[in-house]
Amino acid sequence: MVDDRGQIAIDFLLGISLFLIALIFTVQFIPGMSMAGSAREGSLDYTAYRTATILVEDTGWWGNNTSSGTDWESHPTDNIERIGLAVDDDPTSRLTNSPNILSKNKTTQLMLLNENDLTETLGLYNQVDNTHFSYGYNISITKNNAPLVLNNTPVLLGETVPYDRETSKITRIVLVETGTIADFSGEELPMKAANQEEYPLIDITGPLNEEVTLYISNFNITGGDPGFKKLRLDGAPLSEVSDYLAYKISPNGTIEIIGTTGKIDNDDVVAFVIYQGILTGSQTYQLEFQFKDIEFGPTSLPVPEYQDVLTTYYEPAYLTVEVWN
Amino acid sequence: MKRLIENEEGVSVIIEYILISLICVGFFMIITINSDAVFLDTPNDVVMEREMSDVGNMMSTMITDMYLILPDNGYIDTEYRIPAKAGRETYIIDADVAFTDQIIEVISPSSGKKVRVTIGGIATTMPINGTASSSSTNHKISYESRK
Amino acid sequence: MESLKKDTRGQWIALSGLVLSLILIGLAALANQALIAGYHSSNAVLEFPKENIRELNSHTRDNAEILKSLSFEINNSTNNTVPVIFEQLFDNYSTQMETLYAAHGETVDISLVSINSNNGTYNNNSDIDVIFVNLTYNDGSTHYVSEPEVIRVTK
Amino acid sequence: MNDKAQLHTMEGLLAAILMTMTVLMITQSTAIVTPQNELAIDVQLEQIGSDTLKVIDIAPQTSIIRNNLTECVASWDTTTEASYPTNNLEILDNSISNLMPEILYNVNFAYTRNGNLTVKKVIIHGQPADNAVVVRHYVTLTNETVKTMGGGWNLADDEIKVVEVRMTTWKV
Repeated sequence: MVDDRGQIAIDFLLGISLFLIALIFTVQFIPGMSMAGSAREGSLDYTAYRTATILVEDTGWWGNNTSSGTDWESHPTDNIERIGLAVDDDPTSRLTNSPNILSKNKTTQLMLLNENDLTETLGLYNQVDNTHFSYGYNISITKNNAPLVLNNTPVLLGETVPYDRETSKITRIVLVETGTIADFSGEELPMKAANQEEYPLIDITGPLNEEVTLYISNFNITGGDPGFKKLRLDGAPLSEVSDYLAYKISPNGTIEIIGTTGKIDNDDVVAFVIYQGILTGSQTYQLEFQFKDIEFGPTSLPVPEYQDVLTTYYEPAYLTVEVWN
Repeated sequence: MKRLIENEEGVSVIIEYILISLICVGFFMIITINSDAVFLDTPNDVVMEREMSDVGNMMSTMITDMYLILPDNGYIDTEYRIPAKAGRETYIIDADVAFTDQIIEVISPSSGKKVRVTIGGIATTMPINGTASSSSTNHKISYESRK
Repeated sequence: MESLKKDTRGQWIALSGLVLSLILIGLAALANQALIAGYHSSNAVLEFPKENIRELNSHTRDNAEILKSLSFEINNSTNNTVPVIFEQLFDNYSTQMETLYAAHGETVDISLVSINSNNGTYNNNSDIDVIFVNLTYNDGSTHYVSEPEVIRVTK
Repeated sequence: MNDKAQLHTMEGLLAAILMTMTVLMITQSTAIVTPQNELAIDVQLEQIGSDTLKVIDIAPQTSIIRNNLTECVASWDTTTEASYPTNNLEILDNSISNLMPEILYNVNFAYTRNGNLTVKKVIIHGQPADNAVVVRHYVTLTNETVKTMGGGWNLADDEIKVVEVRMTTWKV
């Protein structure tokens, strides 16, 4: 065996065996690698969908030995069996006639629930071989890409969404009760005693510890440059920056901040948001709206009271539920 | 004859031939032994897992959707279609555990594989029960308010 | 054969071919899996006519309110009594709904069972308080029957 | 040592790196973006579409949505159909696009006239894509609502008209 021809074949043999070994391993791993990795995640495919559906279209349910109903938000210590946020007018019947309208009380109560109750009642968990483990979740109600703030708390539950994980996500469009609003019609507002121009008045009884929102609609335009000048509280001017915000909503839904130069059309709605902390005294405040070239009701009308015309204020928002393992 | 034995030319070729054959036979054997596991079982496992959790999710989602429109007086029933086999095996959908645990189980009796899917809080207000086997032809979920 | 063995060029090309094919296998597996993923759950959600049934129900509720105030209005100018007017309007409503649903291949039936007055008279808007309606819906695979659907008309 | 074909080796190495990167990129991206099949997208579209119509339908006077669905439908003048790109129901169009940006839609009205079904185009935003989903909602018009909104429905005082608002939604 001194012939050294053909030795190269040993090289080749070594190479081919190495290669074959490598091939066997690859073949064994490729299918496992790409498929098994995401197999577990399959079970949460529609978890987000179901959670969002229950939250948006159901009222929730509580019950103890003696009674039960959909008003779980007012029985936080009792056994909450299901969490739903839809408003309901009849707590004894199981279903609601107003899906997609979210109750403010239910939403704020949801924020107060503890982690364990939440995952349990919303079904955000799975059981594998009798070990209970919770999914990661993120539930939020957003408006203009920022969390909606109810009672000074942003509606945001759960953890931040991990970006290296496969998640299951759904977004629902809802109307949320965010507070109250007083809606006044132009001709119902009396002008201040006929001194200079037509400044309508509204009474507000304090103390109020939240934002106050007023709508004024049906403007009777009398001049060529109808607009809003300023807002006065008991004779003293309020600051447009720190005390209140005024904007108008046109019939097609566009919103525009009106400064002292903004024009008002007769089918616009002008909204005033008076910030928290302005009307905190126990007294009756009088608001004076200084408009230009707009006529309101006669001075003989009684000054309307803010509290008498209060209705619930609804805002469109997005409820997003995202779930991961 | 002597010349043949003493001639060492081509020996390496024979050795090479033997070695190659050995390696190829070895390779072939490994592939034959493992082919079932590699090409059928692993993908089948994955496919089963996916299909079963898909079916479980479908049941849970349908029950949720249905619950939200149940009439106060009356009934509702809906037929649904599920694949007869997940991977290569038949399976059973078991909702009886939902009564206590808010969970729907999809079980394959032959391999004992089990996938569980949760239902979001409905089971506490309304009993959900029943089992369905994938091999039967008609599947139906129904609710009647008077029962 | 000998010349092929000696020619060592192109090894990388052969190897790239292998790698490429492996990648293709992987991709095919991924694509396949995406196809399998959630077909039945999605399909069930899409096919289950939740919104159609809910619309039938909730629109009939809304409509009952509209018809109630309309029938009191019409009552001022005709000799017919409020229940008679209401019934006519309701029949009209259900025919229109049936035609609209039929266009989607769904059979619905909306029929008025009774109009209930809290004090037996039909003089003003607040007299009618509850209306009973039978609703059925059928799209071939889902059947929905509500007999009766109790509608409180209090506005 | 054979030092020929160094360039080939480099080329091969580069190719290998390129391919590994591609595989990595693909697996990574599928892990971040949930692999959604077309049906799952349809589910979301249907959900968003029907939510939008429902929210507009139930919107009270005192919200940013000034006119609810019934009022929007009542204000339609019935004679002119929409033809791309002119739409003749501005308010409804605005309300819908405010609620679901990034989604395109067409709106048709379907109603019965002398017992026959009539379908009219109202808002057109283009040709629906293959994965388009149709959602619908119903409103009842009376002469009173039509008169206050100034529409052209020409109803008698004792007539009601049920209108199906049919919205086709799709993603580009």
